Amino acid sequence: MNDFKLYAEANDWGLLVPEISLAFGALLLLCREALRKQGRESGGGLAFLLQGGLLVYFVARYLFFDPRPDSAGESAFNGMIQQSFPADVMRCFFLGCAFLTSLFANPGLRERRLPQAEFHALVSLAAASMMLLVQSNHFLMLFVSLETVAVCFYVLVSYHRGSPYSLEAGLKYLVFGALSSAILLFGIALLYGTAASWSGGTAPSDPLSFTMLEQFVAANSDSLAVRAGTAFVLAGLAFKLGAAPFQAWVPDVYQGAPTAVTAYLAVASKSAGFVVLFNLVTGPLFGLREFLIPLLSLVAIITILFGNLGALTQTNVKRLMGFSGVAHAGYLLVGIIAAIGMHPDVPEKSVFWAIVFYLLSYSLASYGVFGVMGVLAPTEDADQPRSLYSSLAQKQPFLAFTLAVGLGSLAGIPPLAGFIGKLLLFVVAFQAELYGLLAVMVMGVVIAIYYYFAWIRETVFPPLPSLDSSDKEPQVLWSPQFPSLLLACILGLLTLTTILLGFYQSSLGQSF
Amino acid sequence: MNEEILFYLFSTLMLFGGSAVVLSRNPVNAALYMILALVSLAVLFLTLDAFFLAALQVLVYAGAVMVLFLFVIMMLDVDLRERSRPNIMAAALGLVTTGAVVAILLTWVGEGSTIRPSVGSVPTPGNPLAFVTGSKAFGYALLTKYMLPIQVAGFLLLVAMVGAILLGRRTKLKSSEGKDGS
Amino acid sequence: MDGVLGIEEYLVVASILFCIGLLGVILRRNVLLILMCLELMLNAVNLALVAFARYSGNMDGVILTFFAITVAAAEVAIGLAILVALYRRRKSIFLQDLNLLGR
Amino acid sequence: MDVAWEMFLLKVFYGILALVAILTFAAYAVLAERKVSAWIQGRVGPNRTTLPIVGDIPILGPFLRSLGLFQPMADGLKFLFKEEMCPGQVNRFHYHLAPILALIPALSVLAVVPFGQYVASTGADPIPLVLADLDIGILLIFALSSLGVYGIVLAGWASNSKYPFLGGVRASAQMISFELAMGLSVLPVFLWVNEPGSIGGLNLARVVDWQDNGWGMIFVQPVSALVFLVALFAESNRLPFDMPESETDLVGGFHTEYGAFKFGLFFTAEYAHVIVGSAIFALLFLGGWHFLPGVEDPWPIGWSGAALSFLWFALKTFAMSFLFIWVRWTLPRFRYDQVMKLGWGKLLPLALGNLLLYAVLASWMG
Repeated sequence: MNDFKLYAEANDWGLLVPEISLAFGALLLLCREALRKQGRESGGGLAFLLQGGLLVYFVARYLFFDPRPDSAGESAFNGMIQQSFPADVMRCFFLGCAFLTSLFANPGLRERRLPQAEFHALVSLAAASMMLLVQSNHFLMLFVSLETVAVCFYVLVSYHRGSPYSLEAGLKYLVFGALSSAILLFGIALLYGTAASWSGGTAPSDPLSFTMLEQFVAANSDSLAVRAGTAFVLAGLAFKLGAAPFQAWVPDVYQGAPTAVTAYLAVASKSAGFVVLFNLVTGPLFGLREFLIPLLSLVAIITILFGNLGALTQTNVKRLMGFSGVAHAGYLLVGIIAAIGMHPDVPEKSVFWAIVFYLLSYSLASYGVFGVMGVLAPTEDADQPRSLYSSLAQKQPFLAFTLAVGLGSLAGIPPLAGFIGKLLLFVVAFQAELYGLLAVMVMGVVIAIYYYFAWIRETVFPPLPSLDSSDKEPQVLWSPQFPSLLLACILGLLTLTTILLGFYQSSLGQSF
Repeated sequence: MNEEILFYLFSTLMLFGGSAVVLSRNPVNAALYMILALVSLAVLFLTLDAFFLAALQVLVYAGAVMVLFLFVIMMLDVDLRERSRPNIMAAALGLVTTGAVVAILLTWVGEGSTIRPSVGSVPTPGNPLAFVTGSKAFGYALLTKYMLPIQVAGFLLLVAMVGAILLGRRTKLKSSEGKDGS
Repeated sequence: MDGVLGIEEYLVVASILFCIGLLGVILRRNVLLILMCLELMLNAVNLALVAFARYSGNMDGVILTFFAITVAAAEVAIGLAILVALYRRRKSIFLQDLNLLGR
Repeated sequence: MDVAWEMFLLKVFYGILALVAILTFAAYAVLAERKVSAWIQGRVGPNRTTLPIVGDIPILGPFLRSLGLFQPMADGLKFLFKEEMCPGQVNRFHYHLAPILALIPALSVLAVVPFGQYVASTGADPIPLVLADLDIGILLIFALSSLGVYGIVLAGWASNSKYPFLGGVRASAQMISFELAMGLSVLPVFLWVNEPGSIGGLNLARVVDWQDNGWGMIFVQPVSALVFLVALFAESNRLPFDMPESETDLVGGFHTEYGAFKFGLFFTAEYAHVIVGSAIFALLFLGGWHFLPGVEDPWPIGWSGAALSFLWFALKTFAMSFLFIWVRWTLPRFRYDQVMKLGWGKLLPLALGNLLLYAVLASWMG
């Protein structure tokens, strides 16, 4: 059984130190919770320490000790995963998201007296599996880690189990998620089946591996089964992205989920989906570019239009963020299309850099906005009409400023990071000669400015004095509180980074 | 010969069970038909020489998942019959989609092979991941090549367990009426 | 093997089952039944995977099926837990009654 | 007639034989239950029933009568000829389906249970006597026996009546809870049997072969045996775990609304479970058909040896069945929450720890 020995020896666990420590940290949290004495609250301190520490360790490791921007990517675990610099960047990114999510969620959990340790454990596990997801180089690994992420999110979305909103969102997310995973699996099965029984040429020994599928797909790009399989795989992934045809869950789930989880879902889960999609379309499915470009273009157009038009009429800001999240997924899809269909002299790296920068700016701004929303949330945080924010600038100028910067960045207002992100995407789309898509994108951005600004305006200007209630305050029940110092620092940091990235993004880009 | 009889008998049963799940109005009936479909599928696995999976299929699906379903159906003991008729638009959409899927597969099927390679029962050193009928191959594959996914799957089950416990626990929330213990 | 029973038969059966499941997901309004129909779809894919694996002599499809069964079980467990928790609040498991969001 | 066809007929013949045997055993297990309970309670037990001709033989007849050996026949006749009743409130289809669903899995498990060995005169390896010599034996047994719960659950639900319903719900929860511990408890056994270089697999006959020195697995893995035994009691719904039918709080549990032949089916299924469970325990932990510890198997070569090995195995099975009955009439019933706590809080960690211990041991021993 020598080959088995070879297989076993190829498992180099040292490569996955961050994931393993996150997972064991989660286990530690759960064990501590299980052994906890009755009546003693366990805070999230351990979780913050773990996630923040890992983040620092990881960033430091890549900045100072082991920078490998030019390595072609190392395959490990018998081809299950492939480590490369972009994947490492994304791993840091997910760690940061997990840290922010845990931090933002903690006050709400404490207030609602929900179990905290389990929440942080789930967030850590979701981050670990997303980190594995972006490294996966094998459809089996992709499926398993994707499902682990999904299951974590099913629980996280319905975490406010006393609230019917949260539970309903969780159920909807689960039904859509299970449907999309069935479709994804069907696509994988089709690809696997055609590759495994390939009669022309040598059939790949491991038909689920990306590397082996790449040759097969390139040679059979006109096969209907391969195309159908690809379409099914993409449809399954579209659920993660919140893109058409699986975008219908997004507004409902974003609204119902606990706010911190919404941010996590909007940023981390979506980014994981995009990186996987990028890996797929530039790797195993690259041979199908003639088929993929029109398909994805159609998806992108529908996604952008659905998101922006849907957001126009929303008065609930959480739903608005949901619709706008769909729109952002559409913009990012344009980046993906540019990656497939780009002009030969545009390096692939620059496209990836554009996508990553967009994700970064999107995550900074989203966490800023969702952070403010979490602070201001009433007891039922699914129920956030825009009027809740009226004249916030007078009551809490700091929060209002954070919100305004975040929204401005999301809308793509010039000096902020979001503007640069959009600009980079425009540039790559232009280089790839996707003029039609560019037009749709510009239209979407213009619409987006309208609804984001309606919200900013609400926060700055006091509401119109109503005629009949002269001496009664409209919001007697609600007074915004200033967040804890830690949270305020983090929010300030996010805002600052959003502004600074708008000016100094080029030095970051050179490291790619 | 035997295989063919088994195949046709049980695929008919499976498809019947599946359609009955979709059509039945009573959830308990649906669960029973579901069990029929799942067990028939296990027999189809047997005709494909996947003995281990067949046993696993019955054990996991019929033995655990469907018991869970029945348990929940009984726990929610209310009138679970559907009140509204399914809408026609959705039905039309479904028919079109499913028709497309079948068409695609049938087109591909024209290229399908009818010859099964002969297989042994234990994995061979030369080609350790070739299809074999024995259950040992699973152990070797899962613990060597697929060690990482199996660990991830373990965490997946952990998450499911934690989640089910969390969500299923009786709530001690401020919103719930009075103070209910346990 | 005599080769009388080809892979086509298995694939046709699998795809029909998949479509039945999909139709069920689209048509039914009872979340319990929707979950069951999702299981049907996953099972159909499993059958296709095992058939592919058997006819190509490659083990990976069977392993993937193993994982698919695991995932399906986990999904059902979570789904039923959410369903029960939701039922305690809303006293209904029909899609048309799950309409709090988006009002 | 070709060989395949002959083999097929042979298997069918074996199958019918096994069915007849298990049904007879089940019937006499009922008698044993009554006799043992009577003995434990200081009574005599059934000793009146007699047959016209056999019972008239001078000395033998009264002796057999006092043993109650004719009682099962009378019971069987009673089940057959009682009036078939169907309560008005029940869900008719499921009500009739339930007993059938309860009996089928209990009987079909037999297909993979080996019950003896045949040693050919040429000195070849002994062949286990089993209907289907499958690689996945124990897994199939678990799979099939896990289907047995549907009969109970369905009976409880279809009866459309409070107590049977509670019984059905309890049965499903209990089944899921203990199946896990049961599965985990046999893993160390197969870990031991599948030592490097062996043929391996999950076959029950392999486990028995491993124990061919006569020392049962119970000496190697006592904890596994204990957990398996407890889970076996719970899975076959025997006291002290007979939550689904505990007559003091649920009248008759899931079969409250059943009578006559349908009740007979449930009854048979329960005892079939007991016997098959005892057989599996004997196979896994008591050395199957191998003789006493440290003693070479005295079975002669050929069919007579096969018969002897079968008888010895049957003896072990009966001893185990006796244990089942003994426990039932000795121990009080648990409370329902205690049963669940035992399953999840005690047995599962115990089984897990045991598995870990043996896994570490196995890797340490190489």
